[in-house]
Amino acid sequence: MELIWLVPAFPLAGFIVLALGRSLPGKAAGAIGSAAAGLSAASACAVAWLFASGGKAPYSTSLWPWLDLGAASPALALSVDALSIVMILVVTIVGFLIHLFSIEHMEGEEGYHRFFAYMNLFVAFMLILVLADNFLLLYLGWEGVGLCSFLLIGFWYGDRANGDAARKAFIVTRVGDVALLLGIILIAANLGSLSLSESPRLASAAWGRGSGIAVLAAALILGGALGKSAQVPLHTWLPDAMAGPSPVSALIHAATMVTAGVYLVARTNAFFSLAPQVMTAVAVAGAVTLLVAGASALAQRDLKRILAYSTMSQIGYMFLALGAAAWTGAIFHLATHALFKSLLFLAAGAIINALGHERDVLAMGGVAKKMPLLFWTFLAGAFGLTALPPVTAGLASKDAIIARLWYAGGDARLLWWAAMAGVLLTSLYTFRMLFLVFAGASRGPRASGHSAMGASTALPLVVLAALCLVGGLVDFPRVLGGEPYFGAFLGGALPASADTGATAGQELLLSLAPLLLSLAGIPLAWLLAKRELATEAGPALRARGSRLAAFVRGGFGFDRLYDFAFARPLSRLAGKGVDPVNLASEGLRSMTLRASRRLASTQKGPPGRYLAALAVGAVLLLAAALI
Amino acid sequence: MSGQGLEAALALAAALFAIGLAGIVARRSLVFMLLCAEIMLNAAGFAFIIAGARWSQPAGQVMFIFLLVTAAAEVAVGLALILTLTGTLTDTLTGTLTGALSGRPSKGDR
Amino acid sequence: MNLQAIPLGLALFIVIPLACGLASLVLGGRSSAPGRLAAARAATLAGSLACLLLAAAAWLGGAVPARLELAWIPSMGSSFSLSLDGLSLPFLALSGLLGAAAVLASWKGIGERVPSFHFCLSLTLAGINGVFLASDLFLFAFMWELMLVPMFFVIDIWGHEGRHRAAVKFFIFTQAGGLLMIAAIAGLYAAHGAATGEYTFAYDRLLGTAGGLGQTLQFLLMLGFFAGFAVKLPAFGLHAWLPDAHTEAPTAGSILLAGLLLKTGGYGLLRFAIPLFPDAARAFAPVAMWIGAAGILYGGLMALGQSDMKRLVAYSSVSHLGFVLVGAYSLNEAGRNGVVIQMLSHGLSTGALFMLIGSLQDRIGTRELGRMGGLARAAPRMGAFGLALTLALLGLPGMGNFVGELLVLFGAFKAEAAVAVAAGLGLILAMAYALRMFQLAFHGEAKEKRSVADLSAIETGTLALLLAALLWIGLYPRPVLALLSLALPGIAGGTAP
Amino acid sequence: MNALLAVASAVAVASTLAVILQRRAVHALLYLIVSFFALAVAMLALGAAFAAALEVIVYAGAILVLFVFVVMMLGSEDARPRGAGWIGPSLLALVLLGELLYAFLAEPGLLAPGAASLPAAVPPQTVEPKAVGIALFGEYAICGEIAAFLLLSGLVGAFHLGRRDSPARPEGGER
Repeated sequence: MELIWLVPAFPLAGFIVLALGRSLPGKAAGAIGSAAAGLSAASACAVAWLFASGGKAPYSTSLWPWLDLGAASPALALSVDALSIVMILVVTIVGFLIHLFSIEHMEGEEGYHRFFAYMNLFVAFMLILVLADNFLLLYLGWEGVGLCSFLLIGFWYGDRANGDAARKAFIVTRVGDVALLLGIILIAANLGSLSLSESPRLASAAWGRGSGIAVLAAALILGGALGKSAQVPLHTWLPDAMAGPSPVSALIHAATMVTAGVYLVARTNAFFSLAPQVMTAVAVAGAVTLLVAGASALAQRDLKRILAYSTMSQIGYMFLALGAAAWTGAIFHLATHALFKSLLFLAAGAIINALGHERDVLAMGGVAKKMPLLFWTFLAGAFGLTALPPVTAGLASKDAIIARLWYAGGDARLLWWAAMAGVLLTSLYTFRMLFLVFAGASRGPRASGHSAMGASTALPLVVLAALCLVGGLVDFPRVLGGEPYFGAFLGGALPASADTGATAGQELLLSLAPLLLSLAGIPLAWLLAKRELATEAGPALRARGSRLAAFVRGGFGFDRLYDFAFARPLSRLAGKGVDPVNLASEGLRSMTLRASRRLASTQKGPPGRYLAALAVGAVLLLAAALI
Repeated sequence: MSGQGLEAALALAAALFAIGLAGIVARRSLVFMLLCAEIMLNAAGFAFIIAGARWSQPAGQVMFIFLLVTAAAEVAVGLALILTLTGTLTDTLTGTLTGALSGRPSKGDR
Repeated sequence: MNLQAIPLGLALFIVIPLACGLASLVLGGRSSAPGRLAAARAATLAGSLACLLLAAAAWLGGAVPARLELAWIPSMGSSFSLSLDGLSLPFLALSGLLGAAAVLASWKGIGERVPSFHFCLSLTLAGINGVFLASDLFLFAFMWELMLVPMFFVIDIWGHEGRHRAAVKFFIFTQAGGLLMIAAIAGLYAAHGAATGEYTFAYDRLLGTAGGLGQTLQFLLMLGFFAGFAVKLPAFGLHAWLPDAHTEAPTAGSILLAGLLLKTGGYGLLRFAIPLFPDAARAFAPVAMWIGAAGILYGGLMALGQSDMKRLVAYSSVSHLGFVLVGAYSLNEAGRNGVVIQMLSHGLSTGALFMLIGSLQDRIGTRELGRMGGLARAAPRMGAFGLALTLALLGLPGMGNFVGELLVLFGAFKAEAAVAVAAGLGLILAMAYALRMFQLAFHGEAKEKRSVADLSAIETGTLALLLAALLWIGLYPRPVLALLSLALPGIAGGTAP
Repeated sequence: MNALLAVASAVAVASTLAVILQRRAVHALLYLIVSFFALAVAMLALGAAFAAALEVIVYAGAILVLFVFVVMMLGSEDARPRGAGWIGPSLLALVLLGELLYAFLAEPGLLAPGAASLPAAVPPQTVEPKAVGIALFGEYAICGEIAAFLLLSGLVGAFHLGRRDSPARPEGGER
């Protein structure tokens, strides 16, 4: 267990070796990068095994003292408990598979070293974030992860658009990070401790439930989470983040970074349970994002943007679960989502590469015939996403969340309806994507591309697909004959969700409802795809619905709103960088110069003026004498 | 000759003095200005004479004599200056004149 | 290593740069033979490195707090008294380090009149070291002027196109502030004399006088000191001279200006303006903090619109030093520690950034961001350092700037929560302008076809050293914090926990 | 006697006005000489025969003749200032005239406080040249000496300025 620091150390070492060793031959960089990720995964499994067999006792080790904020003195310390074990397993295993996949996928790219260096750095920061023992170290990982997403989104920095997308991602998440930082300072100032284990205890002791300070702290933490997990209102950066390479989208914008927000809320659940108002806010944010993203995904034409919006809506589910205090359900969905969403992204990357960088789904088609392996793995991922029977990953986690909402009763019922709508939307956009990409004749002009897949590309896809199939069993609902091992495992770290007290029949019905809804979605999606292909041909039909489609495709106008509210006034305010204070000092300077020039003219003007002045002076003096 | 005569003479002196002043201020040529200075000087001398006559005191005329002396010296130097100026620069009140008068070393100064 | 044992002891920090300056003048002489010029440069480099080693020896040898008292003008009650304590030691180390970096940066950059350039550099360094050590107000004012005049010449003679105007503007702004400060010193001297009959400039004896003075007199004297330091640390409104001075100064000048001269303002606040007038400082604190917050936001906003790289970094300095004002006037221990760390890391990061921009300008001849682009591909090492320094600029955790800003925000939060929130928004602006600068210069399409040589060995070494120092402060600031606890009792930390 | 004074003063004023209105300097000078003769007559009317003689001999005769001599040599003439040019100076002159008249006539005691106590206006007695001579070399002998100094300085000044290679000449005087 003491070797826990090895887990983040391997990718960090990989980063340093790759960053300094620019002269390494191409292939070696990929190998080193993947090796680092692999070793980290191995050590993570070892630690998990030791943890599980060692009686699941939380363990923390401190490397060196960092600084002290008043009473709180956060150190660079890593701590392990059930929650962080799950997270490091997800991060390292999925990370390793993605590294393997990108060896071949990124071949021939210009910054090959740079890519693997940043990917390793990302895994290192993510692990630091997850293993952090105190808020400050978590914040270090938090910002580091944001930095790597900036570097990797803007990987092909030759094109300005990628750079802008990367900057947008970093700045929008920075808004959330500042909220989190203020929250950390608030906690340090009021509780005197930043430790992730003690501060919740101190908080529940010191702060009353629903008191102002508790609500403020929870809200600030939620701000940070919303930014990083791309939930409404800080979600506009995720669709643009697709400018990065596909493995990046798979690792960062599907499996790990975007779920950091969920991890943070789960980790600080004590603060949230102290502030019920904020809990409802979490649920509402989740529900809103769920619907907005689902609808937008339906209208997208770019394959990766569909998956981006789908990720946003799935995380909406997780926030919904957190809002309903189903902590273990959220984390379980996080894990399964990481599996099938990274699978979908990797497969999408392979498809785009195979079709010569064609991203528009309407211009694809017939891929199933050409690349059957891709089709079957993509199908597995899609079934996971829409929680259909053979693939158990999505089924177990999502249905648990929806069921929990029903039992919560009261206005949570409203959230239940939103979740059900979400299920329908999910299956609609997933199968629309499936039909457009795989079914029918190949519509794309450039069907060439290297479709042959090497072992290092195929292996990760197959492994991920297998994990999707098996994944759900880990926490299958008892009513369907499963056993909630996962819930039990996490019991130590997260408060158990209240017993639902529902009869077996009710439970069965509740898990079947979403299933039926998903199945109903398939034919609808087929019709939708057909109509869309038709309208693609006939412009008349397209004109009518186009403005609404454009609005929905644009993510419900959030982008334009933020641009109008923040970006444009700020750049206008900054103007050409003309500094009014500087103008004031320049003005002062020219004023004094003008005054001195005017005074000087009394000294060197034509003599006639002096004579006149003399005469007038004399006359005036005489007059004064007379009066 | 009664008191009124003296008043009239005084008025004459004042008038001449004023005309001299107007001349100096109005004209731009140095020669004219010197001339008008002479007018004013003479008007002042006349006032002395009037006073001397009023109190029948010789002092008035003595002062007039001294005034003559100053006028002579003044004209002598004034004309010499005008002579030196007119050859090279200008003898009217212009900027270059100030330059010359201001003592700044002009081009030819040794 | 006990400094008091060595002859002259603390005065070495001033004598060494002066001696080396003279040496470089003598060695350089009239000729422009490369050998002699190199000797001149080497002399000044040796001078600043010696200061660095001395500071390091004092730090490791635990020779803090040391004092040196020599009679200077006894009739006026002013003595040549220097005192080294926890607050001044880190700055002395910074001055040695950045002095060496400045000389290395101008190794190839400065061509004409090299000996006198290095004499001016050494004189400025001597002045700066004097300011950080002086514990006699008259000596402090003397050193304040000593450090200003050579800096004026550095900008005026070796600067870029509009150097004369910028140098004069810099001089007038600082001199106006300096005069107000000297007036305040005289006022305090007189008040102390009137009250206790003992006319002296010694810092420790003047510490207690403020209590006895009338409320308005104390506030006025405090304002006098504050004006002098606020101009130097460009507080919002008084910062008009900084962008011009930075844009026109040569690389070495910018490094010294940004790295050290701005710090004398912050140091002055901590050492003189606040401890000498505690009640006035407490009354003035909210105003000063809001000025600082305004400086943060205003500096950031202005930096967002700049097209000249050096001007952009200059405005970012206005923004970063706004934190110093906020931290100093939060009047608590965390704020003070944050201020010192923020100044140290700002000195390192901005000094390194100016060095990078200087070498960039030597290679491509322009500082306009509009005409740069795609440099990371042409010069990967420069791109890497550019990225690292940009991250330091925007306060990435793990770098010194983040620790400084965090402590300042924490200190400000306890004193005035609203100011902390406003300062937090400054972080978002910081990221906007830092990333914009980095991407315009290093990423994107190369606007003009030019072959850019990558960093030379000297430059890489110096930048790596500065970056290492930044990371060290960022990840392990404990030794610096421990040192600050050794500061003399008069420091602001005393008022509120 | 009064008639003579009135005529003389009218001629004097007219000619002086003519002087400042001339375009050429020489004409102005001649008018000035006429003006000085008129003044001499006025002085005579006031009984100051010696002064009148001096005026004619020294002032008009010597100084103005010298003036004419120099002006003829220079041949300088000057464009008179146009109409607008005269407003300022004439206004100024009128104001001055008003003040002087007010001072002399309206309030005699204003400038010389003790004057009011003296006997009322007495017809002007003529002052004999002899009396003037006695006063000049009796009571005012020293002033005479000083006047001599003044003349000497004027002489030296004029000589110095007029010299061919005088340093004061801006262009080195080859004329």
